[in-house]
Amino acid sequence: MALDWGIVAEMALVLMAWSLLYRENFFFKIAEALVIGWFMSMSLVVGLDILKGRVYVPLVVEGKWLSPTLIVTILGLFYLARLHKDTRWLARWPISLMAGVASAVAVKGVVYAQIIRLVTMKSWAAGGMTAFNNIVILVFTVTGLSYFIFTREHKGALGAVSSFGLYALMITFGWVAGTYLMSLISMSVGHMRTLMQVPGIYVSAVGVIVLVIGIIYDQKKAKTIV
Amino acid sequence: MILVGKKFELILFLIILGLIYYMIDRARRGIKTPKVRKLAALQALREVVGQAAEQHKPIHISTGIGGLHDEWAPMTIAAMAIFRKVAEYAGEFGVPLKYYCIRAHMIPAMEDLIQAGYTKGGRPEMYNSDMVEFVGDGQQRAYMAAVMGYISREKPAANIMLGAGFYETYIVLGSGAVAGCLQVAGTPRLYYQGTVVALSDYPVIGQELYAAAAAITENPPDLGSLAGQDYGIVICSILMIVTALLATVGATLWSQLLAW
Amino acid sequence: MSWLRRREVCIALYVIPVLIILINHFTGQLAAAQSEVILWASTLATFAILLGVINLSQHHITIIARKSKRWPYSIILLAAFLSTFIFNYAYKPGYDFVITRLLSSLQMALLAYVGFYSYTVFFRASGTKNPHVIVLLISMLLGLFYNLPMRDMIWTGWGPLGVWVKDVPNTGGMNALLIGVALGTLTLFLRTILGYEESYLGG
Amino acid sequence: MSVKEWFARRENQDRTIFVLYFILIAYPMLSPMGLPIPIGEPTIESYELLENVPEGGVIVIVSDEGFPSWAELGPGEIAVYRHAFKKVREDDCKIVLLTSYVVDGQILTERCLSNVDLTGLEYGKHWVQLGYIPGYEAVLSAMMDDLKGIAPIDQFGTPTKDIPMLEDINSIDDYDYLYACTFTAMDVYIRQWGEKALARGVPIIINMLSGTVPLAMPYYRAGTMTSYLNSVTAGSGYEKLIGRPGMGAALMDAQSTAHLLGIAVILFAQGAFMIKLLSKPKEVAA
Repeated sequence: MALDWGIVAEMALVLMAWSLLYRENFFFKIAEALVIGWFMSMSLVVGLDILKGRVYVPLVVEGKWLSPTLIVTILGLFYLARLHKDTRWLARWPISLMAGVASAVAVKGVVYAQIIRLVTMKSWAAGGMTAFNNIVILVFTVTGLSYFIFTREHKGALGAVSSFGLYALMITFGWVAGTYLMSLISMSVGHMRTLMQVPGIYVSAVGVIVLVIGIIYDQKKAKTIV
Repeated sequence: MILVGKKFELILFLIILGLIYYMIDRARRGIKTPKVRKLAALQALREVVGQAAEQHKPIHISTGIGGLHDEWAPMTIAAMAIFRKVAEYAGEFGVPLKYYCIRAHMIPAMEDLIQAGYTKGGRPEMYNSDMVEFVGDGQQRAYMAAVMGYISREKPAANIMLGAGFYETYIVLGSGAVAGCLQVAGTPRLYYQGTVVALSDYPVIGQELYAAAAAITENPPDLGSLAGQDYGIVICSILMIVTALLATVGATLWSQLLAW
Repeated sequence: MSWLRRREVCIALYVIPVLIILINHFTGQLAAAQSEVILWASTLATFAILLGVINLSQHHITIIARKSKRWPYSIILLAAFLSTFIFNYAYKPGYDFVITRLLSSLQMALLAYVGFYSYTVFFRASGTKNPHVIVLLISMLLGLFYNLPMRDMIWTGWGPLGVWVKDVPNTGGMNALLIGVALGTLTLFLRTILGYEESYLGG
Repeated sequence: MSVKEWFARRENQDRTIFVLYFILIAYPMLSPMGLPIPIGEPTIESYELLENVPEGGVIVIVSDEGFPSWAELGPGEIAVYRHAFKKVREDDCKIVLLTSYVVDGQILTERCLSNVDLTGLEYGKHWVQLGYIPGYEAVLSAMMDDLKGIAPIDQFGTPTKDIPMLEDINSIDDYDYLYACTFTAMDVYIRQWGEKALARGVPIIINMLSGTVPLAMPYYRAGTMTSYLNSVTAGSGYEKLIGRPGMGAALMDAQSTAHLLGIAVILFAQGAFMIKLLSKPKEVAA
């Protein structure tokens, strides 16, 4: 069977990237340089494609010179004005416009999604466990919020409430971290699947062996120093 | 004129902004500047930079993958406000900073910010353009590789990550923890709160990032805005109790308001 | 023309799109203008990539010219960048091979680090007597047990307990955090509009 | 140097955890342990909803997963594809495939199709691939009213008005099952589809990362999202339901061990600290 050099190269790259687990080394530095270089060219290719579609085609090919696109193009080219000392400040204009759009997009969603929908509490009328749960949600929300009061010293009643609130927040953080981290681990497990089947498993085995040898070697060295 | 179902939203929006504006205005005119509760992370910043100076090691700063062009812009702006101060301290103590730039449009902003900070701190000559290094626009994996490599190579004294973080939060804070950096971290993004609390020496929880961005300037209007924000919290708390009571007695006022 | 340098111009450039988007949000009258400015923002972000490429090349060319630390890696980086970029136009299969095979396996390897460092999170969080962090750990453990596929083999109570924690205390804390962040966003927004916050302009 | 001293060094602690992680993941993947796979309520619900699509019904599949999330979402996605094409074979249903978020989805659609038995089925008659239509929310919103309007051509360049299958398929009135697979915010789909789909009683099923499930719960409880698939957990369950165990099952075992390692790490680190604290109270206090 002919050896697929593509797979060999892929697996070698994986090992190089993982070699950091042992320590910073020659191979990882190469992998780092390659990753940045390749991603950079990918960014540039994708970016040029977008600019071609949004700027070059309407302005040059279709010849629509007098259009809002021209303003964007000029503003966009202001970034390059940074390369000269006297025009450096021009780059602030596109940034301001962009930040304005982005902030407005963020703010317009905030009031409904993060305030009105969340302050809508449920009824206590049902009694029993449902009512208890709804009261607990209300108490946790109010106390949790009180932790974010900044212009009053957290002493006395506010101090007590806000310290309870911090515990309420911690429960949420722990829960979210526990479930979310695990979802990340499942993701990484899924990616490692190819490395756990033939031929990837050979690469992983080599990786683990190198790691173990590295650890033992380090220990030996540490011993001689001690 | 106003869309159906948006009238109450608009009113609430204007009330909250109005309150914040009122408090800013009061502080600006010197009527009352509120006292802001001490935030551990803010207090520690100067000390963190000072320690880096003692160890003659650099500081790594990160704003995460969020940029100024997407809905995470407010978080990035808040983070930049704090980094402006960090750069000032760095200039004061003579500590080099390192920032990997994952969004191309952040290059000019961060370069200017760091340079202005060093100038203000008294060491303008320390700034050099290598401090801001670009690694690919929105290319999270390239960023992860660059930061992991940098932290395990240079072992910076401190690792400060503020702003909108995604997966790279684990990488930045995780490799910082393995390398034994002093860590200050904070993001308002829900998923990463636990990680931030677990891995950093001085965590900044949720909204504290915005508050810190305002408090760090020590400008009366900025401090005033925090008082306005606190009234916002009071309004929200009252609304919660009211909606709970309304739902309990079976009134439909709230849903009518929302549909208005 | 010195007035063009003033920060008021920048703040005006910030405020105009804000007004368009917010007015459209509440009245629905400026839909076309809104989609136009949103497109502008994304086009402007793309333009910045050109600056980014120049920044990166300058940085590494300086390193190579000065023969400073790690200069051979800068050569590798630039070679990888340029060769792939040229491949895209000259030899498309080459570009596809680099991006879909080599780069994707490197991505996979780097994403595995997210898994590794997740354990670092667990490990570093533990070993504390800070009561807040202990609550965090207990809640984290509950989350782990709840998501464990074989949880019912250990104790059948994990499911109901997990559902309760997820639906009740977790919802409370989440609400508090999100409302707080919303108020913070509004405050920062107002401060930016009024010109008190200008860190995005670079100090 | 004793083991204790060795372990006290920071880098060794992390290396140990990494090695353990490797071994614990590799072991179940090489020799599956066959741990029981729980099938969640929503998974069964999703399965039954698809099973209940009437004869000749139209199934819309929006593949918005990206390469990074493929490992998690892939098993469920392939299972759903298999099930949907089974419906085509048995009940003469029709399938519309499209991607709205990133171009990755289009490539992964092909990957899914390569896992499905397509013999005897005809492109353009039984299913149609509209490919990647840029625009995300705008596309999702527009496909409710005018599918052919936003997709004038299919993935292969054929004008959609010439495709026989799409003759009577153009808006929400013609769909019977809306399925989306996403690795970002799920609320976008609910926002654009929820109201109109609810009015016609068309189910919306979303296959999402387990990290975003908490955010989806309010919609699920309110009924605007009919059901959901929780990434690989649901994927392996779904495989079991359609009777074709695949890569999901092997992943589940590895996930179990990964979770157990997480639990063990926390208990070990905290336990060791507590023991130290109790045995030498003075030293720690100082």
